[in-house]
Amino acid sequence: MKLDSVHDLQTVYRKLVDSTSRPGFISDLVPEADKLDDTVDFSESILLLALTLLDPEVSFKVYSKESHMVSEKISTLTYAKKKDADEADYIFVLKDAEEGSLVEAIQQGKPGTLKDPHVSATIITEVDRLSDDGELLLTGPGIQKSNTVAVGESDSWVEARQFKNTEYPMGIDLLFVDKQHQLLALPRTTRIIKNRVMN
Amino acid sequence: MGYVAVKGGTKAIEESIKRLKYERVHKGSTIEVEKIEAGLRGLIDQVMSESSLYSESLASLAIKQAEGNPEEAVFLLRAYRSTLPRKHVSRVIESEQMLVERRISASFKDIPGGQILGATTDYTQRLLDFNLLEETEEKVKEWLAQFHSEQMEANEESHTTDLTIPKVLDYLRGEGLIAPCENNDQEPRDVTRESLDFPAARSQRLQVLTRGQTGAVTSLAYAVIRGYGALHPTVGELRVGSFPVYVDHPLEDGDDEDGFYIGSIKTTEVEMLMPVTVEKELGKKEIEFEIGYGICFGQNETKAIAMGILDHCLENPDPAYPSHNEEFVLYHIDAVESTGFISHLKMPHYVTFQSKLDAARKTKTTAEKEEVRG
Amino acid sequence: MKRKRRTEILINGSRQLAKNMASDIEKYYSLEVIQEPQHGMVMLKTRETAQKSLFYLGEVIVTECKVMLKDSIGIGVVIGDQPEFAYQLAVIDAAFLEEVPETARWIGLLQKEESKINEDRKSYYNDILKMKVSFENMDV
Amino acid sequence: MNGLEEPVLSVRNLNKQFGPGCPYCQQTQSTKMIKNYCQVCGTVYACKDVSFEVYPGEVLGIVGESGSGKSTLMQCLYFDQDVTRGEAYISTYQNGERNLFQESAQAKRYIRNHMMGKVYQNPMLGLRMNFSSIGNIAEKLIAAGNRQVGMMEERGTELLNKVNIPVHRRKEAPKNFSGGMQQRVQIAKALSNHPPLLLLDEVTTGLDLSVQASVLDLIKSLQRELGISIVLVSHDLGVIRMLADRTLVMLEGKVIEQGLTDQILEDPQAKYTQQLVHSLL
Amino acid sequence: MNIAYNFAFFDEGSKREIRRKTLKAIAIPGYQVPFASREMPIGRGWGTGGLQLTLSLIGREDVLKVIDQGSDESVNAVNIKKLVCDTTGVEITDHTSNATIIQSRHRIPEVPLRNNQILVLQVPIPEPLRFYEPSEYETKKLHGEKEYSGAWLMLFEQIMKYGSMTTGADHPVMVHDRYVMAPSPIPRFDNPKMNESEALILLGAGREKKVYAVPPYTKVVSLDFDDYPFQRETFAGKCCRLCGASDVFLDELIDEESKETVYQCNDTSYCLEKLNEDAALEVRV
Amino acid sequence: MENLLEIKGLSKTFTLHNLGKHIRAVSGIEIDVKEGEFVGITGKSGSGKSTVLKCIYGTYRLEEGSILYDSKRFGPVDLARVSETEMLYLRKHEIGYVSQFLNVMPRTTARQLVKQAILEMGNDECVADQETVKILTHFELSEELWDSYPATFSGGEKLRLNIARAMVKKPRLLLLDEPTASLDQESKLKVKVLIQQLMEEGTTMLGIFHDLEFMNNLCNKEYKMERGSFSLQGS
Repeated sequence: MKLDSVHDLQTVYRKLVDSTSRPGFISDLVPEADKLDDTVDFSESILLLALTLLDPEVSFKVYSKESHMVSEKISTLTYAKKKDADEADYIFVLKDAEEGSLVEAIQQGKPGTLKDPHVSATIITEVDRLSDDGELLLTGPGIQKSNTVAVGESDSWVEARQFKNTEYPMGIDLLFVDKQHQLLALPRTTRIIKNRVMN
Repeated sequence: MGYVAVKGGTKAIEESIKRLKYERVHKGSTIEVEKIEAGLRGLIDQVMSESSLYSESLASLAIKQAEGNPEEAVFLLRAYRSTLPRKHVSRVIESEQMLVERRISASFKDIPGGQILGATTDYTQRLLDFNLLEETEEKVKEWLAQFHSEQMEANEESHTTDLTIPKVLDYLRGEGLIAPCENNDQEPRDVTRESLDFPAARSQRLQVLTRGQTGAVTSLAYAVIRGYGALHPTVGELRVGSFPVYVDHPLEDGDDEDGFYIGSIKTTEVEMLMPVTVEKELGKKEIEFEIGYGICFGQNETKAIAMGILDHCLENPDPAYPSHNEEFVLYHIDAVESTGFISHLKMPHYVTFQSKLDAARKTKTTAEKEEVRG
Repeated sequence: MKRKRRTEILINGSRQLAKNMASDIEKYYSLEVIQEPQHGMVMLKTRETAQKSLFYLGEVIVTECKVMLKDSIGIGVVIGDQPEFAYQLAVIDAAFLEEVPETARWIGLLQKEESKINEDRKSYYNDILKMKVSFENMDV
Repeated sequence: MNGLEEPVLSVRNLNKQFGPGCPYCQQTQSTKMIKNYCQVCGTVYACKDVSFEVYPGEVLGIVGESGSGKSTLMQCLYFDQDVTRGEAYISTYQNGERNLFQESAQAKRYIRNHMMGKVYQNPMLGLRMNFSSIGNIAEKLIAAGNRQVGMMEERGTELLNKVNIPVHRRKEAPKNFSGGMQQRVQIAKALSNHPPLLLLDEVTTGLDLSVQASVLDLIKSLQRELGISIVLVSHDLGVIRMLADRTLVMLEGKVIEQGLTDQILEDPQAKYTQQLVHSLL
Repeated sequence: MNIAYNFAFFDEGSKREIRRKTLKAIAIPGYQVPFASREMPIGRGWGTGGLQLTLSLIGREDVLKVIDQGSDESVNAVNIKKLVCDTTGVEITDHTSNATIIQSRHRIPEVPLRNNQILVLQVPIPEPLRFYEPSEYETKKLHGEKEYSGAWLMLFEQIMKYGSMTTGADHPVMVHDRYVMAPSPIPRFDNPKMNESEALILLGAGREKKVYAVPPYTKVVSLDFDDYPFQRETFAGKCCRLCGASDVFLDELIDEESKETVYQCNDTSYCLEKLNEDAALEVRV
Repeated sequence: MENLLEIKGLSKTFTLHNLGKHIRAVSGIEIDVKEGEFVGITGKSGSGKSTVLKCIYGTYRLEEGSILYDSKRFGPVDLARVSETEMLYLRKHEIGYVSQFLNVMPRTTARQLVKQAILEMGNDECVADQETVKILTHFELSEELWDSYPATFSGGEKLRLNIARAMVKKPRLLLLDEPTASLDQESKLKVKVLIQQLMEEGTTMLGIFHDLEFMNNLCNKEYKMERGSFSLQGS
């Protein structure tokens, strides 16, 4: 089966809307990921998000062992521009990236300005497994009381993110995908409390 | 069973659309799009320019559908733009590349290259030509044949092989009357791909001006030269002609000779000269000229001149005049935006009015209470 | 012949030329249309003369077509609604990229068309110059 | 030191230039400079290494001719202009540990709204001419977080009373008022949120003499009563003499002399200050 | 020329741009994200912002409801529905609870929205500070610095002048304690529905080129003062002459025969559903 | 510190830039003042008496010598070297200065003047109002003057108000710069009584009096100045 760039990307987008407007709500990208040709050498869900969000008008940066190959692939498919992390609109941190890449991406990513907080980086990061039951407690807009998630990733990024997002509305927005093509969004408004006591 | 919604709106709209078609065709004949393209050059040029989309045939279709109403025709084309993918961005179009068909200067009598009138209505005496009532295709063809043979004869005598027409600006720059400047290759911003922000970039200003509504651009520029502004411009040079358009191959690296020629477009280009006082070293004052630049699709000289005036106004903001305020000018000259918002007042506002009514009544009761209290 | 000069001749010259050239190829080669002639826009990047900076003048409607001849992808792109012509241009572009033998013969045809265009251009110049105002006040 | 109070405001090496500067004017002893203006690139060095402190309850005067940089300095302090270089600290903001000029626009706005008041020479800049006078005062109170109409109306009325605006005119817009009245409304507005620091920029310039006197009296009595610290800029030594405890003298963007106001007036050291004082006598 | 319009009218690039901006809008509740705002086949001011959002969101599975002034059958609503239908073929409904996307002008439906629905509001003037400060450059700065004294000052002035706040529709709200936002010209009656809404609310201003959002479960507070609290329009003691509903937004009408003032549900589909429910009940009884 | 005030080697030179001149006003001044003393300085006009007082009060800046003062707040300090802020503190709380000129804001009433001085000492409104009335009465300022502007007062009235203002603060050291210069005899007597009261309350005073008679029975010590230099006349 082949990915339909009109209808399948529309459903990916709607899942992005669902997950971004309800942080902690995990969307399932399996139906769309299954339609991608098997020529992709990296995560299908990363590619899906790239196809949904990127075009010649935006820029991106890839953290990966294979960053050159991945960047080339993304730019051929979307014509988006390759830029350094501090200028990129979208930053992809793949699973095989060096340790600490996510933290670096958060530190480097542009947070926007007070006048234009939307001119900020969206970081899309790949993790082993996402779960809606875990040690991170989420509160904020889009969340009725609180949600919990686990992202199966060392949690040093939580502080880095908190530091980066100190002066709201400036900040960066995070998207997580896992190997099972599950999608989680943590926009800048979401407060994260770590190490929740499990009960 | 039960209650069902009344489809009053749907029905009325259907009938209204039918009536609209009736109005267009009720005299029992229709105008072919080719005829519009052949005969309504002025309207087509205006519509193309305001809709910021160069296509004589689509403009003609839009004019037919809009029954000649330019506001509506522009609206149709602008909406159609949104459905088309942008395939390429052209290579830079340089002013000198124009194949000139008309060129005049108001500032120099005998400019190098000469004053070339081209096709213009400027000297047509504006007497209604009743012969046009009788004009037939046959007569037109006859006239054309004669025109071509006359031209041929004349051309056998003269042997111009070149049409180099130097720019008036280069002459003034050479003399130091216009500040020298280098090519600035900074990538332009595109107001159709990101919204305007302020202070606006020069590229954003020029783009908004060139796609502005002819009447709006003209009347603001008129206000400037009439007194609500600070300018005394002269037309340095006005050219009408066509520019060749080239695009690079999307994948190959751009050797100049490997690009695609895709055809040409006709424009009107104007450089307006404005005298300004400049301060030199040690506070010495001199008069120099600055340029206001105007350009638009097709032949639309008034709009290009008006754009040239406004360009200079916006380069020199002055709080005393709205015409020198970029937010005022750029936000209010777009055909689709202004006509859309004005016409939206026709839409129902029952809810907002009901809400205002509630607020108004509340002020009455508060006032009454105060009266009682006082 | 490089693409720029070639496309100038084909687009400014007679449509018949492109038609003939394309059919030469169609006869002997198998062509795959990768992208049917499709409408799109080209944004016109323009340099103004006041400060010599760049801006966008507006968009022009084009028809674009892509065909594949052996290993080469030819592109045809032309202003206006000209689906057949765009296709022919794409075929010719592919033929030149693939350097098929026919292209050698075409060079002559193109050059002939080019001189005809130049002749037309000259008479155009003459037409225009008739409208030049003479400021000489006295005949001597 | 001696346990005296810490300064409310300290400013260190404030620099403000208009223009990019060029190799000619960046040399310290450039011959291409006329006063603080570079003839080559047109850069104006409006403030050069200005440093000072303002202590609680104190009035600091800044005197100098027009073009000396004193108004630019005030604009920088109120964040109407960005500084080129320099530091400023307010004791009530983050324990006086953060350089205000480095703070975000959002934080600067907070500081302005909660810790400062400013009265401009031109009331157009400090007032919304089309809103009511009481609304103008309320604006400052709202900015500082007040959400009580009744309380704001009361406080506004009280302040207008204090600055001698008839109560029945409180709902009138300042555009209908005389210059002196507008200035008094501006003062009332600037004071409304009890700012620890009040900036006064040539507040009496352009007013009639008798109106000047009443505005000055008003400032002095309010300052004493409310114990606020004031930075007062004026080209008029008479104004400085009446209001300021300490005074800085500015010339061509630099502070050339500072001292107790009576020192400056009675024992001026710099040649320029002496000229200034003698012209007053 | 033979033209087939793309699904949902726009080319994919246009949709992608709107989508990117919408996601940022959701991430920064109440902040007006500037977007290119494509030109539409309906007039600027006639809902182009809302329509762009709808077209960028909509998929083949969606069920769309469009209302204007509370009515599904308002001419503008019909026009927009037709356009979306012609370019997508999606199912259209009048029933609020059946819809997945609800595009509306000037009203939030009476039926509470749920978490699988998206409300798209059309906005004529997205800048809540516009009548306090005409310059876009200045208002952007005010938002950046969270300087909203002007918004309250406008209300304060109304109280000074008239003794009460006189906002009609479009009474400004504070979103997530950060941005003052124009809720679009919904009546004050609908403002509280935005607070902690179950559904995502997207707002689009086409002519002014802004999109903004109120995510679900987000604090939305109508601006007011402690001693002059925000008040909804009151229809105390009045009810719909058709279905008898009270505590809904009512249209005030003049009865053509009796020349008396009568009231009727503004939300027509709500009224119809209520009538049918009542009828069903009667039948059962 | 043995003395309340010790002046050592005080010299003051004025540099007048536009005349290109240096004028030495006083030099080598040495003065000791013990706590509770009343010390007089006499001399012809132009001999530099005022200069000394203004140096002590900080109005003139000193280049040579020292002025040691035993501050209640800071301990022994050199008034020629204290910071501006410290000097302002001392002026507000410890050192008063009275001259024949009343330098006040033009539209401030007598009552406000006194009240402000009391407020500056850190009293609240209520106390200040009561104290003001007490003091104005004490200084025999007739009640109809309380709410009018001092600019309209007679010399004696102005001076009494002036001293009243200084006294409110109960200064430790009061500098008197020819306060009685332009007063009639009756007024002078009234002022003299006030000064005596101040002495009784423990204020130390250093004064310049043109009128030697006036100083009789007041002075513990007297310095005489001649052309900027100085001699102790005994006590």
